Amino acid sequence: MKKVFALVLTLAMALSLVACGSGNNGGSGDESGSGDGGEKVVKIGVYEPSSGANGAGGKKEVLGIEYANSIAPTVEIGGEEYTVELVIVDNQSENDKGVSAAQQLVQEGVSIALGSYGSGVSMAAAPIFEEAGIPAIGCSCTNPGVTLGNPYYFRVCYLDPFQGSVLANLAVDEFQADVAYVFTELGDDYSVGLGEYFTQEFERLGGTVVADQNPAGNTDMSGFINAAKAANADVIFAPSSTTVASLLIDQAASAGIPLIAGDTWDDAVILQAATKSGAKVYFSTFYDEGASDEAAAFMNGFKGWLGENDDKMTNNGGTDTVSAVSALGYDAYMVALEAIKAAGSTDGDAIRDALAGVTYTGVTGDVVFDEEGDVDKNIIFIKGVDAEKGAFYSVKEQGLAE
Amino acid sequence: MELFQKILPTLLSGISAGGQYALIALGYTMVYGILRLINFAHGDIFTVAGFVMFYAITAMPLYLAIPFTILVTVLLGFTVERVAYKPLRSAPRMSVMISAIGVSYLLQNLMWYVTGGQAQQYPSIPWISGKVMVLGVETKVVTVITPFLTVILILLLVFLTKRTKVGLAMRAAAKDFETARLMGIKIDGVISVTFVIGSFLAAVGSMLFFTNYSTVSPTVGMMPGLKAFVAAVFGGIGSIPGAVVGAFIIGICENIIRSLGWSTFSDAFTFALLIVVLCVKPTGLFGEKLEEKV
Amino acid sequence: MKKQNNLKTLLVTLVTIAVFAVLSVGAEAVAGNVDGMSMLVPVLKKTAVYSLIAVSMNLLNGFTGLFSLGHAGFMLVGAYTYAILSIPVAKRAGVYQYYDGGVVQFSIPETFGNLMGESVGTVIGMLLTLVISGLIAAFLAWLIGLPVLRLKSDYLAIATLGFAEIIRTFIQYEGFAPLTNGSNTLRQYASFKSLYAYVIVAGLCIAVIVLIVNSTYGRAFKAIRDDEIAAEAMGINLAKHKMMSFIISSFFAGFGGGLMAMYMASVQAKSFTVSMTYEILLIVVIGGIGSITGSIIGTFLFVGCSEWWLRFLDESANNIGGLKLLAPGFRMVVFSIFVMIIVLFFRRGIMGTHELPDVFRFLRKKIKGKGAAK
Amino acid sequence: MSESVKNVLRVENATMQFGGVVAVDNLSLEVNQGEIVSLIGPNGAGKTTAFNVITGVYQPTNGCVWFDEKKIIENYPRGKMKKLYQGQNAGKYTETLSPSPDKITQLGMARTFQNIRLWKGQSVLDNVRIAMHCRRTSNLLTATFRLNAKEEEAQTKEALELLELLGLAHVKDELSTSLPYGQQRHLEIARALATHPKLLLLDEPAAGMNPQETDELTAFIGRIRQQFHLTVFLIEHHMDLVMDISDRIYVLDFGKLIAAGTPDVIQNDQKVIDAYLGVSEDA
Repeated sequence: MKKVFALVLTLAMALSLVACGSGNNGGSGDESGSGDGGEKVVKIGVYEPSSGANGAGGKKEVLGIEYANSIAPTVEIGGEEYTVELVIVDNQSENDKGVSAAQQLVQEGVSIALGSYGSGVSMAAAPIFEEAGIPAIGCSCTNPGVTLGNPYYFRVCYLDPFQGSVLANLAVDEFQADVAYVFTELGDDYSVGLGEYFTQEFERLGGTVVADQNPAGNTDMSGFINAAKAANADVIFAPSSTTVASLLIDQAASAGIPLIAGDTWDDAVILQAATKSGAKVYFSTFYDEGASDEAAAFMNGFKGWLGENDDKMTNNGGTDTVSAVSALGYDAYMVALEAIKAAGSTDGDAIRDALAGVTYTGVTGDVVFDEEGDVDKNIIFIKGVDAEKGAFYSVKEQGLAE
Repeated sequence: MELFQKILPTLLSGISAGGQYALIALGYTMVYGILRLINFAHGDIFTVAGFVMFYAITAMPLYLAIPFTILVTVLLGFTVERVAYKPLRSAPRMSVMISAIGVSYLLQNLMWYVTGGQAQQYPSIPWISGKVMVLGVETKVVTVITPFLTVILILLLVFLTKRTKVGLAMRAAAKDFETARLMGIKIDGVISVTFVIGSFLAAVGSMLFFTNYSTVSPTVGMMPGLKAFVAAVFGGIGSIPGAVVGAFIIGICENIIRSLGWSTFSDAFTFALLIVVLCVKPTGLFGEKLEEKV
Repeated sequence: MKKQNNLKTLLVTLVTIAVFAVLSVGAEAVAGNVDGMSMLVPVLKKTAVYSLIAVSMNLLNGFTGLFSLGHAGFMLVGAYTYAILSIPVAKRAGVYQYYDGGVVQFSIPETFGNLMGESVGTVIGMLLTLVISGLIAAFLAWLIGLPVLRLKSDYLAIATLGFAEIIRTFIQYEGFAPLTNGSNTLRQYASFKSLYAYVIVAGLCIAVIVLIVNSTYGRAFKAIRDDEIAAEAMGINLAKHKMMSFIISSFFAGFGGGLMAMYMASVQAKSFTVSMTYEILLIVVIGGIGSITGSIIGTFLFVGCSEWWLRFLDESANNIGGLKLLAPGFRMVVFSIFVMIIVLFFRRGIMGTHELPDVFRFLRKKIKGKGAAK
Repeated sequence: MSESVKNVLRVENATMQFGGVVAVDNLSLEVNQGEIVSLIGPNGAGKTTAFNVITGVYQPTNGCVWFDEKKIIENYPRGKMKKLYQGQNAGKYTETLSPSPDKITQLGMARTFQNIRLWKGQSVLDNVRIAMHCRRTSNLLTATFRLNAKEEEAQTKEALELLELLGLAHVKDELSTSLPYGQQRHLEIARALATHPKLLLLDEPAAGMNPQETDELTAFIGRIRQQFHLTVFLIEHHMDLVMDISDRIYVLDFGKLIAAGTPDVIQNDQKVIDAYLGVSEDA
């Protein structure tokens, strides 16, 4: 009897869940339904993590997109005013969950997708978007594999080969480094890839590289720091996630070796860690508020927008620091609108063709896509941590040495 | 001397890591000794302690935050036992282990929800966060303190188990659960005490750990937790000195491997060590020999 | 009579799979045309893949009583084998971008596609590659099983868990990167597109597991689970049968890993962690340890809850009144509380050790019984 | 005994020592073809341990066991035990031969357990069929795809016959643990018979049975010996049964053999009477 009871109860639970779920989804369905009646609607998918390892970063990217949407909520297609509806899905920073999320976007009938933070999930979604004929614009996914061989994937940020090379140049220009200790995360394609490009360029410039990899979940970085010291490294190049980074920063501070890293380090976590430990930290980023008028305007507008809304502020990590990924999210959204406008249609293939010809001046620089779907950005912003003020400051704009 | 200068940092890191593993490993080994349960949630309790400290320090002064953290952690350990393990006392061991995995899953998701997945900077604790020179190598005070504190805590623990009534009851329960119960030992009480002590050690361990590695994130406790468990098995699960020796061996070995540039395999090595020990001497280094019963 | 029974079972199985395949075509149509059902197809695809993996774990943990936590390792091996062997040659340079296209310079589905015609050949090649994935996982299981299977309950659990971690490390190791692509993702390999393909392939595999469970070997496995000493005393070779169960389970875990690679469209070793094993274990527990239909139902509920029905809990827009409870991550908290409730209060899971047909039979009997009483 | 005497089981100087405790001390005994032999003794005398040694569950510390004129088990004190060993005949045995219980069962020896060890989750019929697994000719492939249907059919038929014989046919689909105690004991015997043993070892088959059931069991053991050409070696406390059924009896006390012979001899043996003295027959 108890068994039967348990079974009935569980089934009831399951059924109520189904009811809840479909009720909720039905709600969102209704919204688009009302769109069919009166105003015209074009759907833009947002494919970002809001949970999992990259959840914190993903949420900031979404904020940039939402902010852009609040600035430009409509788009003109063929003389008609369309309302832009954002369909936001959570890819949970994991490939298998990302696939479900991407398929959900396809099923929802979005015209174009934006995202994601993290190259791995973007690459996982690429075939799904391609098959469905939906173009996608990556915001901060820097791995070449995202666009390479994926005709429907574009992106508004620079690529790892470029970023890695620039950072190697920075190491030489700024620190006169002969020996670099390259610290990457085992199993992380972003980290390992960037490390690889840095190594290639640094060695080309005549330096020596000592490399090691950190296995996932390890928290003890002292061994790496010891090894870097033993190798007489002038700089430590450590492209890594923020969690690993803050562990590393803390322990590297005592060694007095400057740390260089990639775009992921543009984050409040790094600021805290570096301020607390007094480590010398430099990283590349996509955005500098002082670089252009557009950038400054974005910063002010974005901060104001965050201030109006508690939830948004929470999603930004509780501060009103403007992350580069938010700026990229903003640019990606604006580029998408340009393309929709140029295509004059909500059809994915038409938008894809239009994207190739879009030119747009964004807050992170000019956007013009090449045949691979990448933008040609030849300068990278380098920022550092001012430990005394507890703030990021612009170091320089670094390009490649010829 | 030059060689010594090179090896010393590695050794220091190893001993410090070992001390921290030891404090976590004790929680595993004590619970296993009595319940024959791998408390998979122990690593997460350790992480929760880190977060509690992080939030406590924003609301109260340090001298209150430390006891508060310990109290909350101990309460959590106690509650987990009462809610998730006690109802399953007569169930097969597999059920309890699954429950432990479930608790671990729950705690991780809970931490994720509360913190939003952001890694947090652990507050510095004045007496142990400073720097000190050891034989010409600069290191954190905590690195030096950890092994000593560990040894002191362990001596206290050994005293507790050997010289007090509760300790006697614990040893009796570990030897034979049923008989101990028949002899009038309040088994639930003994188990609670075990969890309380284990969680206390986890709280202290987390303070030392996060002072050294000052970032708290929801999954940060998983690997140290697993390694501490490996240490406990390596030393002979159920044996207090075994867990400690195992923890130090693993801490030092790991750091030696890293210093040789084989970091990729440092975790794999730990597990390989475990498997070799299990296959060659299933009771671990100091494990009590179990008589075969049919 | 027995023979007829077998034929009947076979027929029932095939019909069931066919019905599911037809239903899945229907589901695709529903998802495309009904509002709010957009997650149906991805959830069902994942359910098909995870069902197979959960059932394969159940064979070992539920039917043989060997508590192993190494499943993610075998899935990883299967997924990687499938991916490595089926990336089209032309795309290898792009995938193995740091390693000059890697060392493997053929693609089984492509080769078969060329030999036997694009559509048929590719599918045959894909199936063959899946089988190879399973075989390699099984071979690894044999190697690991030799030392590890002598260990008892929780020691076995921790040792297999350790092995899974070791496997992952080796796959990520730079030294093997020309083969495995190291830390980088493998992608652009051939995969099934339609839901029914997943349902049929996973269904057939589960059918084979059902056949094994109900064969004389399956009965021997259950005997080992129920009482090892009695099983040995009745002439069942423990080492051999445990190994057999471990190998079969790992074969299907590898096969399922290959299917999962297809579903995910790209694979990376770092997602195959202990947490993945825990998730599958929890699925098995929810469904009922020792019930195959239970595992399938459990998978559907698990995947549905974690990816679909509970999503509204993550939207802060859905907060009612001043409560700020709903925020990203809340879904997983609610979900893990559900899981704990099942683990604690419905220890036997949804189905216990029963199968769905048993339940139907039971109900029918009951109704008949009532009718007779009247 | 019409045919010439051939022994099925011979235990030679078997000693089983756990740590410092000698549970079985230098036990030697023989069981001949077709005989019913009993092993009796007070509680804790080491009877079940002796069974465990014979069936391979324990590895004896010293001594050897012969089955069907072939040596199947042998051991001598090694390692730590070398110093600890307190038994006799140290140095006499030099080989180590310790097959696992399943190998021994496949040679033709089957047993029942004192503390019933049926497979809990399985039906009565499956309990018997699982015991036939060791005689299968199918392999995994043929079994999975039911190419062994004939064998399965034959096995099921035989299992049903065995259940019929033991009066369990009407409960064949019940769970084994749902049976009353006496029927569980019967099922244990059916399961042992299903392995086609030459020698059947029964560990207290009448424990917990009332006098009437015990009588039935006595008759039954006699019957199956005839029908399956069995040799039976049993441990029992019910003296009625033992005296009634046994061809010969061995008596153990504190691990040592104190008497051996026909029921008549044993009943009048002073040592045996001493061992049991002051204790009623049914102890």
